[in-house]
Amino acid sequence: MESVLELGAAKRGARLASKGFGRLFVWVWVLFSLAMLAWLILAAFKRNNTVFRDLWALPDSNELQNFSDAWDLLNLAQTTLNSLLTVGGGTALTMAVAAPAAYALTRMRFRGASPMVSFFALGIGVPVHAIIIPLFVGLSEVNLTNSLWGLTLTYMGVSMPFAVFLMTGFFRSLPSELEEAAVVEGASPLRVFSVMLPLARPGMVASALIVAVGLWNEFLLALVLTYDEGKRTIGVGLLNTFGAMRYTSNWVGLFASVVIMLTPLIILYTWLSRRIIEGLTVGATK
Amino acid sequence: MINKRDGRRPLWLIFVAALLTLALVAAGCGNDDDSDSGTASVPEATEAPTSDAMEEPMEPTEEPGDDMEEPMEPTEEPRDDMEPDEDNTLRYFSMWNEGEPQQEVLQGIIDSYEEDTGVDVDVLWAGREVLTSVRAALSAGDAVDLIGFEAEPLAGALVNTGETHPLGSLLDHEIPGEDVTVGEVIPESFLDIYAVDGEPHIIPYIVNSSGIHYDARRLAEFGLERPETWDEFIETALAAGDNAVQHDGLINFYNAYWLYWLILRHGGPGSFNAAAADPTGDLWRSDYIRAAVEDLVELVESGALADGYEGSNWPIAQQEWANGNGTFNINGTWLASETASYSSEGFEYRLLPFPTTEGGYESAEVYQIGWVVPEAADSPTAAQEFIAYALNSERLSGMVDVAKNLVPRSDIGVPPELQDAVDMLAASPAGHRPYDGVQGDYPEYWVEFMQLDDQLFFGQIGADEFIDEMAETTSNYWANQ
Amino acid sequence: MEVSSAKGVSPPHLRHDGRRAATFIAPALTIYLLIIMAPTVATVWISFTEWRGIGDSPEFVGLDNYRHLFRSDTFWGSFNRTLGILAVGGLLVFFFSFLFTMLLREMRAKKFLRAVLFFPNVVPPVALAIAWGVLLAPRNGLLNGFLEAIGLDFATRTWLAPDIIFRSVIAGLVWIYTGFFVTILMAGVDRIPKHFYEAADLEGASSRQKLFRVTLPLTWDVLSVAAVLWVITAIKTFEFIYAFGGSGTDPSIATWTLPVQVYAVALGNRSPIFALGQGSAIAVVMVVLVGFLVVLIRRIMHRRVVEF
Amino acid sequence: MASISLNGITKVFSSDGPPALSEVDLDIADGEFIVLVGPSGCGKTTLLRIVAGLETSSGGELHIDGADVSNVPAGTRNIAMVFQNYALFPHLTVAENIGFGLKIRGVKKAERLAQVENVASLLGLSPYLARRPGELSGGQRQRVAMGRAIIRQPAAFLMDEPLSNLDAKLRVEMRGEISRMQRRLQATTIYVTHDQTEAMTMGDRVVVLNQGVVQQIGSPEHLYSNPANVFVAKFIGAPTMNMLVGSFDGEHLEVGSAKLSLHTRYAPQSGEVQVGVRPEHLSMAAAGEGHFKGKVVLVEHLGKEVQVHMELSEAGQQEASELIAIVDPSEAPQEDTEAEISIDNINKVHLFELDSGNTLTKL
Repeated sequence: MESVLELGAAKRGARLASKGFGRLFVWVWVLFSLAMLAWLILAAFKRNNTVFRDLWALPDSNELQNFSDAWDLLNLAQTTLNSLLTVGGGTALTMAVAAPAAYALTRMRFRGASPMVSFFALGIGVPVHAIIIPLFVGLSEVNLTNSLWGLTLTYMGVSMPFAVFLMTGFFRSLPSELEEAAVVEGASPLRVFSVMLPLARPGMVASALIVAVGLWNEFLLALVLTYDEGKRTIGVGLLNTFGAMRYTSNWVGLFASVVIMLTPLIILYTWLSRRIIEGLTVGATK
Repeated sequence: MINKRDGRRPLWLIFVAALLTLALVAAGCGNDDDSDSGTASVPEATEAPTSDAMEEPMEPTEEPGDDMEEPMEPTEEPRDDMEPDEDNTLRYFSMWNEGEPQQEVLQGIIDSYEEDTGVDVDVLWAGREVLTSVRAALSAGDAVDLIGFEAEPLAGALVNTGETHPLGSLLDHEIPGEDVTVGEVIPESFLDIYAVDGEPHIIPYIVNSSGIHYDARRLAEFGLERPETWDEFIETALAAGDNAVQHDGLINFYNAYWLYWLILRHGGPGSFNAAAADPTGDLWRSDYIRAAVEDLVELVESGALADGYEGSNWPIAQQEWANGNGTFNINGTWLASETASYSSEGFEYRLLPFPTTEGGYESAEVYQIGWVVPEAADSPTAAQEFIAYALNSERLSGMVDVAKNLVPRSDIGVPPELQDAVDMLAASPAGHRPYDGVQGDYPEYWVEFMQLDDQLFFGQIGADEFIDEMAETTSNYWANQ
Repeated sequence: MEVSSAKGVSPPHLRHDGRRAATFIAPALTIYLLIIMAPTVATVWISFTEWRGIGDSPEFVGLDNYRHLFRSDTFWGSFNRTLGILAVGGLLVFFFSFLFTMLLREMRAKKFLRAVLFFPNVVPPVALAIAWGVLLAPRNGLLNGFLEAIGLDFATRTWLAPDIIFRSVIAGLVWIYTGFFVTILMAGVDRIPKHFYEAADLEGASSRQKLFRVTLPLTWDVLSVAAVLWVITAIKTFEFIYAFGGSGTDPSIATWTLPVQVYAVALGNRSPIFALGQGSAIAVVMVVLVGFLVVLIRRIMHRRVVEF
Repeated sequence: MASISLNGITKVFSSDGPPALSEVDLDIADGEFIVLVGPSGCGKTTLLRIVAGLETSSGGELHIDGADVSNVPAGTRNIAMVFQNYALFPHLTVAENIGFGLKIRGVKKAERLAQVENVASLLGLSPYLARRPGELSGGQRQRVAMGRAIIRQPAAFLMDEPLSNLDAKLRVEMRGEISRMQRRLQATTIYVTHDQTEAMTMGDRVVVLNQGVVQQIGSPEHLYSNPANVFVAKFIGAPTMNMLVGSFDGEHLEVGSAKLSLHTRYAPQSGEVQVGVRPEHLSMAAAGEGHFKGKVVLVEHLGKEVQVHMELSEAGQQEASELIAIVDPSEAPQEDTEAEISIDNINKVHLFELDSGNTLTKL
């Protein structure tokens, strides 16, 4: 009897130990990411000739030269505006168009609704690379290359499948009684949709965030479809800065650019991460 | 499950935001166009002739095309359907990133050109992916008037396929502010390299070369002589401390320097290109190739290459080299300008022409950076005028003084760091294209070559295997064409 | 309650909704067809042509582009690396995601940890690539510096050497995407009602038994979605790899994957090839690969969805 | 208010399965409270939704006040529905929820508010008008749902198990409230439930459905005392009716050890029949005097009465080897003892055909 108990205790001890080890591992992983971020931020305040000499030293200058260099090169005011316009516009348009579609696909019953959902989902699997060449040619036919309009339209298109897919998940999770209640009360289909929309709001906000994050990070389309400096998005701007800073070996300036870019992102993320994460999970697991 | 709070506002916000964004995008686009074509250039165009009339360079711009005989044909079509103010805009796509010294020099030239002529130069600092932007613009039917990039990719992407304007007539064009013509200051030997049917298509404004760079003081510290031959080079490298040969191995085309140079040393200019162009691939089995390959293997096995060279991400190795860790670095002649900001104090830049081999050939690489005028340009005449303007010795000297590059005009001084390079070019009995033109002529083949070359250079395969694979790759490549 | 509206003939309030639904769907469908589907079809067509896309018109060459590709070592290199990300990266991503999901369940700072794990997914890949490059730089990189600092000199490596550079790339991708899949798996696991675990505990099940008897079967549908998402992600991933090679220099060929090659062959690069036909052929291979694997996963993982 | 009539309503969901509803005929008078009752899956909700217009019938006709509405959309049938989970719009206030239908119909704001306040005071919701459904208790939400239905003064109310989400006590309370409200408004109501108690207490008439087929329609008392078949007999009444197999020759019934002569005359029938006896019609008997002998397996004390579960000792009783009797607490036997039970009143015995389960035709 006793030995059995002891055995159990030993086993439990081992289990606890392995669990403790596992938790430690999670923390190491997380701290690694944070440390990398911290290093980049610190490095952005260092000098070029010392930054790699003593990796762990604290910044030895309090000049903001790096940041003003980076600011000039990044042309952040312009690139941010362009990103906001294309990403914001693309996201908003996507949502405006995908929401009614997702609603109709889940809530209206008609022949072919379910194949249609699959047809939209198919688009998630199409890599941008598989469409970029004709897209480019087609857009240039209608004078929409090198245009923020064209990029916005493209962003709208490439986000559509995932947005529709996510939102069909949300709409499907809404109770059908509400809709029926509205119908019995005599609401028109458009009215019913507008009654249902607020209910899907958390899902829409989340989908919008996910779409926006994806577009914010995109640079291939922006690189290929636009070329004017005045039309660079943040991603392309950073890539160009990356090039320039490497050619001039201005590493600290590069880190400063990254920091400038990340700061608003970090602030936004601490504010919105729950929304993004929850949105993703509702959409993807439904 | 369902959010209890007020659901209305944010939703409408989304739609309102959508509308606003649309409006903004529309407004933004409109404004861009306005500032590009209209407001900025028109007043200048009217002002320029009066205020700057005394300046010489005005002459050619006032009657574009009329004082040249040859370009009449190509300029006719664009002139007919062009708005007058569009004539005054020059679309220029440049390979430089904002912030690079060359960009700053060019920006200065552009500024003064705009001031002198009233032409509005709409320049795009596109970085090294400039051709991505060029193709975007060209296939969108958006005319590019001038492209500045490395000659080889220009040749491969545009010149060889007939997408550029012949620039023969430009040679007789006088350089504004000087009593010489373009043809008189740019050596024919440079222009001939990319000539099509006897007419140049690329006009260089920078001429680089490549070779092995070293810090003279460091060599002296080790009490070593400057090596001349390949054997001496390896010997010297082995005696020159740890990590003697610094190399950024992640850049495939830096790795290719060694073998390409060795092949040309053993086989002479054109021999690498010939091997690439041999449909049977058999030329790869010839003696000069084998000798070159074996020389490279000797270097790889000697241990002279810095630790981890195969995984060095540019510009790390050259940084270390400039910092005094390492003695040699094979690179383009731009290395001095690239490393100037972080080289160790008292660094004495010297260039070693690629070592000679016994019974081999001597020639120097002519690595041009130049301009092409696309066939589809709206204002080919204006583009050529800009080229002539920029080649003025005073203006071009910025490339030497500020950017520490060599220029094609020999009447402009040389930065001390580059005296060796100038001497090398002068002393060489012959010139050759970078990578003997293989990169430019056969871009796809070049990609295949670089991979096998990497394997050889990283010691992953031996000489025999490399030769066999190259012969096979070459014949396969041609079989597929 | 009786389920009745879920299947069957349309109820009268929706009976004429074919047309009405059409008006709801039409805008999205139009954009989708225009921006995704039509170009995809066009890509297939372009892949049968030779076309530089600058002033010339496409010339039909049949299967030449494919024949050419399948004989090219460069293509097979890219192809194999893509599969490498898919398989090796996939194994690692799913292993860590599962491990973290299980561990995070009972950890106190769960939300915070998950948010940090997910963070790389919102950072522009260029920034990630820069950070990863600094980390792995051979001589003055953070990783080697760290290893030396804690006395593990023997563990330092040339992390970007050609034989392991791609592993470093995969490691970077695993670092980025693990957070994403932790999030998805966690959502699946969180959906499982607690009482199943309590019941299992009462029966004396070990952690492993709980994993295999409770968690896995009940998250199977989420897993299958995650697997599909991974396939798509792995084959599509471009920005990180491209930027990892740096701007101004082509990404080292040792890191080329199919999308990088499409870019290099068709769209740009430092010495561009401008072969739209061939680029399209590679893109078509990507689409086929995605399609094939998604169907395969659906087949393998198809099981009755468990309702709870 | 209106009358509703259903003629041969049929619903088929999939062509290869059995119909969800077959040939339902039902005439509902103006102001009548009809309860549809049956086990889950019997088709009662489907029938309700067909009346509402949320579902199409595969066959048959539906008339409201004499007009064929089979093809009239739900919104214009002028019918109000109370859903099982109330279907209150979570983003609207109580007032907005109640006034929703009026708003849809374009009723002016002032009038709308007045009506909402009216209805709210009727339902005791006045203090909560500004709240959202999430901030209400279950019973309050139920009332809001009622209010939304009432305010429009529809042709008919449809209620789909409106009480099933409430706890037992509240359910009883609301049951009474709905009944009172219905009577006050004289509203034609169709009420769906699976709970026979609700059906019995609320309905003017009760429709018992099973597997899409109407088993019987009638007043609660009628269903209780004259079940049309075994299904209705067992479904109505709790605890459920005891079923035994006996033999019957038209006059004499032999069941268990009992040989009974019935007063009621049935159409001549000989052979085996199903014999139904409600628990309340059984009582304990002294040894040797009972109709059934057996062992007491369970005695449940409910306060005013006791339910006795007895396992019959007679062999060959396949159909029901257990009997439940409701007896006075003073008569309660001990568990695990042998006891006897007798039928109180021979006229309360129900006889059904062995095979079809239909009640024997009385003469």
